[in-house]
Amino acid sequence: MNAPLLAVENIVVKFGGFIALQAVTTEFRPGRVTSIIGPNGAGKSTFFNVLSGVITPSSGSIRFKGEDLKGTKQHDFVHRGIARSYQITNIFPDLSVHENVRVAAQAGRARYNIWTNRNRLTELDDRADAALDAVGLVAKRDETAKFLAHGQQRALEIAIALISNPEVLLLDEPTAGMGPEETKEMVALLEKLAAERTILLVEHKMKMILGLSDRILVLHHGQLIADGSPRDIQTDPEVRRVYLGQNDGYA
Amino acid sequence: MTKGTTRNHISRRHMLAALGTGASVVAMPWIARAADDTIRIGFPTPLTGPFAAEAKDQVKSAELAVKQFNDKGGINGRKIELLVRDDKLNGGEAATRTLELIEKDKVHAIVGSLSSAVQLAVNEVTRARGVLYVSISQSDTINEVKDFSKYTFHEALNPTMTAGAVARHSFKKGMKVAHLVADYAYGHEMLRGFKRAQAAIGVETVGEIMHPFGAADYSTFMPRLRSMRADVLCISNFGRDQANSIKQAVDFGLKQQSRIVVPVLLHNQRLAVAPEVFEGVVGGSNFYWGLESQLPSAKAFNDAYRAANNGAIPTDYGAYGYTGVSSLLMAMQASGGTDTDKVIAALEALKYDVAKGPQYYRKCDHQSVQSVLVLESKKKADMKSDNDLFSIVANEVPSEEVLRSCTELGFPG
Amino acid sequence: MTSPALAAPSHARAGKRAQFRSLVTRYRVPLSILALCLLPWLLPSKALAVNVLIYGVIAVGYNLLFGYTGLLSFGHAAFVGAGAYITGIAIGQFGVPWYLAVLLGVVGGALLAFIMGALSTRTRGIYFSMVTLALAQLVYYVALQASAWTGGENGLRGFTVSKIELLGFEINFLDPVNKYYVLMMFAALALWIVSRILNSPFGAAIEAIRENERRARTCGYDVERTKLLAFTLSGTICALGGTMSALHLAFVPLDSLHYLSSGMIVMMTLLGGASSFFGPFIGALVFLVMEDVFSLWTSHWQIIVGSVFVLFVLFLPKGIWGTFLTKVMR
Amino acid sequence: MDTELILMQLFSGVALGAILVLTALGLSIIFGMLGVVNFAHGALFMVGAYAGLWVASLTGSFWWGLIVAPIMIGGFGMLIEYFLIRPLYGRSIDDPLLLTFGLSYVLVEGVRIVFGSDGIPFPTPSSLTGVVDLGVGFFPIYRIFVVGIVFLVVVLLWLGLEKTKFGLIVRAGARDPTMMKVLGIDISKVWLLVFGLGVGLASLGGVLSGPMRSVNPEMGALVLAEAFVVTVIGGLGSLVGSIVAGLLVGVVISMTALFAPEMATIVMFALMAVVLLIRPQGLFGKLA
Repeated sequence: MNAPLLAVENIVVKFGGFIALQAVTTEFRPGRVTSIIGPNGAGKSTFFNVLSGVITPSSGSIRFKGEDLKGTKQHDFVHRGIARSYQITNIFPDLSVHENVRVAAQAGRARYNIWTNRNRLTELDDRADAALDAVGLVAKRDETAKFLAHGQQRALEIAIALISNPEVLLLDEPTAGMGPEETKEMVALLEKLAAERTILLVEHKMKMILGLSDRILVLHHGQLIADGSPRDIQTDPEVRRVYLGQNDGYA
Repeated sequence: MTKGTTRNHISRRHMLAALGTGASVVAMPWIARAADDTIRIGFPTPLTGPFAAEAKDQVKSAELAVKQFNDKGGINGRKIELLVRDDKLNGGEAATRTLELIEKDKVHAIVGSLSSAVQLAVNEVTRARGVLYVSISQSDTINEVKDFSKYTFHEALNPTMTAGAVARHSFKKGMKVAHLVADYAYGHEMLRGFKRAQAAIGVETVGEIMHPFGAADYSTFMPRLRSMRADVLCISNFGRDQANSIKQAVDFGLKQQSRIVVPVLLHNQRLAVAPEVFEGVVGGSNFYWGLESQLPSAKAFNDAYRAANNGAIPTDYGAYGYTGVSSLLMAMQASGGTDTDKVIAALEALKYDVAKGPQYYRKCDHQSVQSVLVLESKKKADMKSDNDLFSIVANEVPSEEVLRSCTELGFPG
Repeated sequence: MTSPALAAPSHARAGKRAQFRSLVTRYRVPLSILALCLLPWLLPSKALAVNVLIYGVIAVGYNLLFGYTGLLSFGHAAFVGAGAYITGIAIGQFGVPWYLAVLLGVVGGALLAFIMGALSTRTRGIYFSMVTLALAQLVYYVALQASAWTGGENGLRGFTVSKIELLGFEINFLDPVNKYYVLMMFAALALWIVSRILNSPFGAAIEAIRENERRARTCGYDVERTKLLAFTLSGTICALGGTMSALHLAFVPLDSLHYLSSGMIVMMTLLGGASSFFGPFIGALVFLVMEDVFSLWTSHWQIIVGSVFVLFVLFLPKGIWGTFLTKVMR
Repeated sequence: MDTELILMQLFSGVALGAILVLTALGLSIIFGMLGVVNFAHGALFMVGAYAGLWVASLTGSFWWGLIVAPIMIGGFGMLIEYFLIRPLYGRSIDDPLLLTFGLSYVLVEGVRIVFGSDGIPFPTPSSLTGVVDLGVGFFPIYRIFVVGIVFLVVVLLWLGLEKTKFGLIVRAGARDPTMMKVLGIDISKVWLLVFGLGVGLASLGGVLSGPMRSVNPEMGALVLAEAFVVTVIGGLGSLVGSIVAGLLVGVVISMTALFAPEMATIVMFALMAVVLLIRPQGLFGKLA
């Protein structure tokens, strides 16, 4: 087996007196889909925020490709190879679909270029179009982002995250608010993406998780209580007790 | 050399006028005036802002002077027109308005300004373009050689004159004086005026506090001022600062301990503050309507002003508008027209008495040598009418002695 | 969302509109210069035309931050003033040639903008506005105190530039037409620079931050540093406007540093239309002409200017040009 | 320098601070609850002073002016909220700021038209004139009265916000307006009242400062800047912050007035810059 791509050790996050994550230690190897589940308030979003640099943990370390990410600013996470999407759709509403992706593309190299005409940077255009193609939005290229259907906006957000060609992609409930049809399309897209990169997923839709994931982590009250294959998790008594037990309908 | 530039400039102006008229045919109706022979005088003044009342009085006075000349048939048959513009008490705005007056309205002279900054801005514009300017706001700075313009004449008093006069008539040998001074050029100039006079009289300064210009609260200066136990408290600031600081000094009971004197008392600012506050405060002034009982020219001015403005009386800064425009028009009359160099010569030679006794412009810095009034604010019970605000303590006769000397100002002896 | 359905029928016309917009965008610099060439012959006075030029540059520079980056600064008077003061001091007290003085003014203004930006971009939202306001007031009081350099309340003077040499010609700079066209070259330069910045990748980055700061950060933009750069560039253009005003009036009033001067810049920008290229310039034009006309008519012109502004915020937040683009061009 | 003078100076500073607290409170409350920076705060302060003067001259009593004017102008504030600010909710957070900035021009010029541009005398009520001996120096009775009123206002505000149902709703609403909607509470009514309260406080400040400073159309401009500095130092939206910062600024100004008087205004802005460097969110502010 290959070396871990991303590893966290003893991550603790405190908000005032409230402990959101307590001593979480785990690692992620390349090329797999790992889902993180747990009841509301279990610390899933906080965990994602730590992995993407949105919040700095109170203690503990994150290592990416063997390097400690301590002191790395949030915006540098994406340059290192960790990209993410958000639970609530987070795009540039007044820009066109194409511009949404292109502005993300140029963040890599042309951040402070104040002089070149951006229309001359055709390479960025091509990359943006490629990303749109990957999520099936080429036809909507010139539409204003806020006018897209909900599912399309979610797909756009994934395209934005994909453009940096990240090694790790963090997706926070990519199917939130989607109907069955849209969810099916999204699952297909995720399966396609999973072939090329490491995906971490926060989701509530159990059926989808079980079908898609190679591995599942279960968080409860900020603690990692289970870690294993979908089959292991389904049979784990602790998980059944704290989580599935309350939500029989999902299983 | 200066003469040469002037001539060049005039020919340039003609060329421009031609260009302008050409353009106006095709463009907009508001371009350049026709070349009639009216004498146009630009009058920038702060119609908006804290000194709007003074500004309106200035305009009324200036209009009166223009009307009197027009009624007498103008100058060599040429009518006079006053072009009033709002300078918003802002030097930048004043410079723009002055440029417009010169470039577009083709004025023959500028009269006006109410603050030192505006005066200096207008002076800068007129100096560079060789345009006559009669300044009517108080400043020592403009007398100095650095800002001198041979085209500019200073109709207003300056801090050396007012502070000096007030000191001479309220300080006695052996007195102790405390100073509260606004920390900007005008404040420093007033302080210097007081100190010059103090030195001559033999009066001791027991303390000096510089307060930030434009402050609203003076309470934090009061304990120290009180601890100085002075006989006289000199408050060297202007307008709103003056009203606020006197009011608060009175609140803190300083008037029981010291007499309050100020370099300049303003009619309209006194009206804006209760008479009880100003009661007994002594200050300088260029004009007070009560002068009419002593002086025929003041009586004549007041009567003409009352007749033109429904019985209203002229005020101090307003009167500058009258004396300033009058002296300019008298000089134009004497020189027979609007030729700049001739009008300058006529102004330098002019002796005039239109409202406040004899006046003339000193040769070196073009400062109007004139009388200075020292006024005392009346008790409410002693006021015979709403306008009966002050009693005249002294009327200093015009004298170059009270001015800083020409060499002191940097002019070659 | 209902919007796509609404947008659909006007597709054809929307296409035409987009065509017009892209045409205008493409030729915006030459178009502006053409308009500027005609301006002095259309306005009541040359001095007013020069002021439109100056405030146009200032508003366009300001809009880089307000309209495009989405940061409402109430302290840009500081950079305008810094440019003006430094130019005036360089000419009047050090005898520096005028063009070098302009350069010094711009560099000095940029430096001040960098410092103020470094302090203020640490804060967000409404806080940013108040911090810029307060820092600019600090600059105002420093200028008031440092009267040996600045002339204090009296204002800075004694640096009239009466003639300049340009390409071997000696030009009478007191002549209003000459002055206008010389300063117009600076304005054209400023417009060209701003246009390039807006067209650059950086231009897209600041718009992204305005649109969605969190997303921009997640995309890998260093939001604080990008804001700081935008702040500095914006301040630099405003400083250029300040140096132009110093050359024009040969006077720098202390009031040019006051927060009400910043407020005037904000008003002009919003009136014309923030986040559009031409908007701020049009705003400066309309504001100054309005002031010029109304102040001749009534001394209470401020009530009209204030009311017009309130109505614009309420009903036409996109300003004159922005509304024209979205409503009339439909 | 003797201790008496320093003690006296300290007292002047606290008294000045109390006035600053009063000018900042209204601004802070409106921002804290509505997220609106009221740029017309200074102008409304000034309008309040004129209203107080007007009521006092009609009734012949300062006390009527003190009570009626803040209520009157507070009501006027509610009209402003209802007709001008309300349409802007949901738009950019800058819009209310810009609107009130324009409004301040209208108010100042309106007062100039009605009352003239010169300013009007506002005499101290006769029962409060004179000075009192504090042992270390003399202090005007009226200013001590103002400090008392400020104390009273702060206590009433605290009680109103902490101990009443309305206060509970206001505090909850400030934290989570959508939650209020879910609970079926009409938040727009709360905002209306809070805006009225803030404006009423501004005008109370205006009436109270009438007898201390001269009443004129420009008196609000400086007050606005002072109120901004105090709220920024204290932390936007924090009432405790405004109170602590107001007193702090008052004492700092007063001590500067003793040792470097010409710096008494600049020090306020310098203090703010220092606070921002160390704590960008202000002394009691929360990070956004």
